[in-house]
Amino acid sequence: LSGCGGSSGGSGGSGTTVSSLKKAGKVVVGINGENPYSFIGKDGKPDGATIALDKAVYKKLGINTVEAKKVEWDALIPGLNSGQYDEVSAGMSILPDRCKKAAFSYPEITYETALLVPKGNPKNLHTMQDLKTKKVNLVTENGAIEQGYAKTMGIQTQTVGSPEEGLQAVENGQADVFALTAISLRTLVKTQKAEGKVEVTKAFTASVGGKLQIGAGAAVFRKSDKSLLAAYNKELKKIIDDPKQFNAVVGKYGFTEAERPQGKTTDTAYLCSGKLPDAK
Amino acid sequence: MPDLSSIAPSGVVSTLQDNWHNLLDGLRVTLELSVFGGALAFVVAVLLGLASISRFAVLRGISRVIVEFFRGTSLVVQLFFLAYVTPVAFGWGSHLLLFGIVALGLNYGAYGSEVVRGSLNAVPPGQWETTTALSMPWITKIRRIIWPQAWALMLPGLNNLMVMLVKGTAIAYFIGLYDLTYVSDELRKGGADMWTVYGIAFVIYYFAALAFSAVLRRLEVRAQRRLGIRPSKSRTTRATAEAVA
Amino acid sequence: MAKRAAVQNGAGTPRIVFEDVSKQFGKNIVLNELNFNVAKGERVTLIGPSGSGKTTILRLLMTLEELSGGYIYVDGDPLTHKKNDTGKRVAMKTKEVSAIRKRIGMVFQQFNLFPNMSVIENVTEAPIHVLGQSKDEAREKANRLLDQVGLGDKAEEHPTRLSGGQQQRVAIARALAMEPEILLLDEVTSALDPELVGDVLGVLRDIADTTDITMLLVTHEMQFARDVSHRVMMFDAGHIIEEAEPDAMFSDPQHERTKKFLQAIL
Amino acid sequence: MAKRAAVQNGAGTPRIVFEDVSKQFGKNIVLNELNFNVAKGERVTLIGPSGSGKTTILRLLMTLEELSGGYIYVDGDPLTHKKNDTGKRVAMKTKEVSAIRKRIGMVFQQFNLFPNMSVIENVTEAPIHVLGQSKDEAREKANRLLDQVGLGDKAEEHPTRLSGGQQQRVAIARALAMEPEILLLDEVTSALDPELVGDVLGVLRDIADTTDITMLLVTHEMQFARDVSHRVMMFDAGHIIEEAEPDAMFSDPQHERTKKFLQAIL
Amino acid sequence: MHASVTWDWSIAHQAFPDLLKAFLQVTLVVTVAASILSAILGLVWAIALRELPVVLSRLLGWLLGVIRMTPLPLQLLIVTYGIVTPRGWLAHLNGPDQLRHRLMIVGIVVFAVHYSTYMAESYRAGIESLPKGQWEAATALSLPTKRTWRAVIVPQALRATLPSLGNWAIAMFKDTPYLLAISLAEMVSEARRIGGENFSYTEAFTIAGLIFLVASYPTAILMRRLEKKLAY
Ligand SMILES: Nc1ncnc2c1ncn2[C@@H]1O[C@H](COP(=O)(O)OP(=O)(O)OP(=O)(O)O)[C@@H](O)[C@H]1O
Ligand SMILES: Nc1ncnc2c1ncn2[C@@H]1O[C@H](COP(=O)(O)OP(=O)(O)OP(=O)(O)O)[C@@H](O)[C@H]1O
Ligand SMILES: [Mg+2]
Ligand SMILES: [Mg+2]
Repeated sequence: LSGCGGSSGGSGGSGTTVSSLKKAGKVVVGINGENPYSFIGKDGKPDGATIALDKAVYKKLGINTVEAKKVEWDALIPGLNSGQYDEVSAGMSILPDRCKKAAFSYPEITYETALLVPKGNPKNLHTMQDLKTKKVNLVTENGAIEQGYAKTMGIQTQTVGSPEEGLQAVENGQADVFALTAISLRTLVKTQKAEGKVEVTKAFTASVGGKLQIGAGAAVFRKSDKSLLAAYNKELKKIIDDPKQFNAVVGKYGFTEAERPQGKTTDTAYLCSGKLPDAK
Repeated sequence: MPDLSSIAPSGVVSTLQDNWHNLLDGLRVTLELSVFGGALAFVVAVLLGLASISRFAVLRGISRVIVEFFRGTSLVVQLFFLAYVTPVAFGWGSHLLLFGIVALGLNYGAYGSEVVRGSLNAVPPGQWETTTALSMPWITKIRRIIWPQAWALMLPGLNNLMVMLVKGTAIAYFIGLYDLTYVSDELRKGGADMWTVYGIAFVIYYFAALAFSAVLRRLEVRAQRRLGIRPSKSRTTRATAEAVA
Repeated sequence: MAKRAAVQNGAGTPRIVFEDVSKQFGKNIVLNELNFNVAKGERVTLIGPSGSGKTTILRLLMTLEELSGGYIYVDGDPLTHKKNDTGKRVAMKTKEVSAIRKRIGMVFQQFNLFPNMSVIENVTEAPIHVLGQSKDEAREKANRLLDQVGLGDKAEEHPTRLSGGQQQRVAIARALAMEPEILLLDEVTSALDPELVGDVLGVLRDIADTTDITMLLVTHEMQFARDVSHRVMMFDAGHIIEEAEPDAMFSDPQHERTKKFLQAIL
Repeated sequence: MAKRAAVQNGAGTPRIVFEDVSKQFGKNIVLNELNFNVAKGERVTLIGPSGSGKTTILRLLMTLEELSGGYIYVDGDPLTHKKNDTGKRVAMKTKEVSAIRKRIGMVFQQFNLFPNMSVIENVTEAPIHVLGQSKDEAREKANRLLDQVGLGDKAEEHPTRLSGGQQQRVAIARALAMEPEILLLDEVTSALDPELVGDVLGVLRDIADTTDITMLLVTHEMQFARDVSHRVMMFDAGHIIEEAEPDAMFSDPQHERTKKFLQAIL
Repeated sequence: MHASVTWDWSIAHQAFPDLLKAFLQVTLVVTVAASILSAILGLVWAIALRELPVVLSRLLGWLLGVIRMTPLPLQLLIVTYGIVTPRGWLAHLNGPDQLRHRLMIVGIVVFAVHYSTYMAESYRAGIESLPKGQWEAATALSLPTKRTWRAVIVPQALRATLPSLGNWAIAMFKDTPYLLAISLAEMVSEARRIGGENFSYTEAFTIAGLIFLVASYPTAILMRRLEKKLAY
């Protein structure tokens, strides 16, 4: 039998450590298949910004292969905890609820939200507030942060399991708008060659319940794998905190200095606490 | 790992050309689930079926509880439970293919045990009584007399269940096993012509089910010829419906 | 046909003892404190109207039904229940039951041959797997028995290919292959076409003549009963209402019920 | 029981004509170019050994079996096949067949009552849905018929609650409710317990006495055949080997085969 | 170390009403509607198989076999993305409720057709188990074909088949999670959503499993009783 999942570090009693990964010679990460964060490339190998970060970090740790297992967004953390892989590499944003269930690394990437709408933006949608007042059909990705926004704001949503399905829902009229991180949406439209039918609105920092939803994404580990996380953080911090290195690793995926975590967004513990600045 | 990103809408032939290795990978998982799941289901069915006619009330009770539990809770629920809950609860790590096989094996095994039980009970009482009259120990009685006769009666029902199991493997894609359904669905999401990719999967499933069914059918014919009987089709249909309910 | 002198009934340990045997199905009391003995080598025919409990008696002896009350002894050994030291009635262990059961064989109305085996396999199955005989030994003996029942040439045949009479003769051979001390026969000819009855009865007569096997039989073939049995017991509603040597019973029944029954049946 | 003078056989159009009728099942040729007529109001009994084709004849007439060759005419009308203008044998249309079939009724050995309907519904079903009678009309008539067969009080009963003899009498009433010109009766008493046969035959005698209905019957009740039928036809292997008035046939059979058959059966 | 067995009552409390709602609003509705529809369709197939000319009957039999022997999730995907979506039937709707209703209709139809092939088998067995004499008596009374089916065959076959139909309905009920394939929010899909939101599948899936058990087991027992009661 050939297993399709199975974490590389062995999921016996003692948990995954750098040395157990080294012994296996590889690390398996869970991804959602969201370009440009992490996805399966044309050659069948994992690719994307967070994968590039992983590769850089693990290389320093002496692990040369990064494999990916694609699952639905909402299954990323349950899959991690059930041992299907050892890390979630999906630019997952750091949220209090998630911090209770898993351990987030030093922030990798900040992001803003955008909306995917039919060409010409017929309903004239630009912010989360618009979605509420105009009563539109919103799609979000199941388990993604935008679903949480909608829920808090009392907007009904349909959910899909992958960005492609969100795009399709807008394309074939099943939905009016698909909310996701700005970079994801832009890349999605490009790779799916959907420019003729849809467009992506200007990115914004969502404001929900009077709070500005600043946020940063990070790699996610099992809470029990503390030493692995520490080792990972040590190497990751070096890249993130250095604009040049950051650009060298993720620049080609469309990430710029604007997406590099700085100040409050480099504080995992703060983001985990759920305290957010007030919206102006 | 499927390579699913570079598919342009195209005809059957070119879709096949571009993706045959993905489809083949998917088919392999589907067949592994079918063969190993079917084998496990058979073992479970026989064990639970025999336990259900045991002289020991405890064994009968245990078998009953197991059977009703797996029959009563949906296979999909069992699958999710195995894949996402048990690794956390028992710390035995994640082995998706194995979980798929186990879920199919236990669930269809529980169904099958009803067919096995029904067939054992359908062996005429006179046969049971004769084994007592000849003082046969329980094992001999079952192994030499009752089982060979029940075997011919249970095969048609097991055949029906096997076809259902082959189809049932498709749910493995819900837990992210890269089976045939997963692959074709990914291909569609990736932009391949939906009729083509689903059509190919559809045809493959159909012939896979036919093939499994044909193998069991041969066993069935052989077993029946040996006994000089012909089990009734209406009994089989009824028994199958009863088993899966 | 010469009937040997009846074995002295009551001398020595009786082969079979029914002591206060009761049997009920649900609320239907079929046997109520029934008592009788059968001597070694004795052949007893049970007669009586339908539902009087004849089959039930044989099935209790064969442990196909559970005893509701009382005791059955075979050669003095309790079969399924015994009195323990304090006089309480306790069930025997499965192993003990099965040891005693091996001394008893039964032939059913519906032959019940194993359809998954050839004729010879039917006959050798139990000797090999229960008595632990070697395959050769069992086959040799089976062939002798099949010859005896006139089916020496059908050994490899499939039972479903045989006529009812032939099947029943195989069933008799199968029971005899276990070398039982007691043979139970429950209307063994009543599922047969009339012209096939003769062969089966012939075989049984032969066995009666050449062996000392103790027989308990239920039959409606009164001439046959007369020829082979030492004693006839007339049952009604689970009770023995009359018993006698066959000649006496058939020519001069005492009880009203017996007279009526024999009139109807002869 | 007074048997009315046999209707003049052959005068006018015969009610039933079998012309070169052949029937085979697979390779088994059961009837081979059979020819006979039955006159209006005539009652004919078919006798013969098992497998001689008696049932097949009735079933062909009832269109329950497909004709392999030849023609059957009812009142001169072809039933399932006719010669067309060029003399070729062609099948009739379903509609035409059904129009003629309505003149024929049949009672089966196994009653075949509809278990999902009450007795009266069994009897009224066809009159309402085939003849288009109103429900009231059909029920009134059905009650009369049920009275006639002695079951006036069982109208609302469920057929499975009735004895075999009662069920068969309902089946007769059901057939008569269609007012058939021809009634086919295939061993209508042979599935019944002996004590129930009398009632059914009584009902049939009554019908024979009080109506002019043409009857074709297969029966082993020779006294009954003698009493009610005008003619007896003896079949063997699909051929009529002898026919005569019943008295003549039963007291002085000509053919060897008939003698042997009657000996065995009487 | 791995996380130990955790059962979070607060998640359970949140999950139960949502799951029950999804069960009542979607799972149950789909099951009941599809059961009724498939029982009707199955009967239609069974009758057609007997009444159609040989060639057509063979063709129909083959078609039913194909449907019966291919996976239901795949059929759901094909119908949804191959037939319904291209026709715009799921487009420009008034909110998620309407979408859910339409997806339910798709689900009901696909489930009904799929299971009707099983039910047709059961009907056929029921019809074949009727004594031949019933057909012959109907012919002897010149009952037209339609009336024979309606008044004689169907009522009796139905009686013989009803427990089987019920059993298939229970099987269908347990297959409703296949609707995950088309993202219809039935109970298991809801369990997944809740699990995803809370990053823990334990509570929601346990409750969903229990709801299945509580609903299907007594029904199955009922069917077994019915079977004994309906035997003539
Ligand atoms: N398994 C059973 N369950 C319930 N009642 C039973 C069972 N077996 C027998 N009986 C009842 O026990 C009574 C005696 O039956 P038994 O078969 O011993 O009679 P019998 O003398 O052999 O009659 P027959 O001549 O008809 O064979 C009958 O009233 C019968 O209905
Ligand atoms: N459906 C059938 N298929 C094949 N052979 C048949 C069928 N029906 C009747 N036969 C054969 O046709 C022959 C005549 O049968 P039929 O039932 O007409 O005889 P019968 O005179 O009514 O006999 P019986 O007195 O036993 O009722 C027999 O050889 C029988 O085996
Ligand atoms: Mg008896
Ligand atoms: Mg006949």
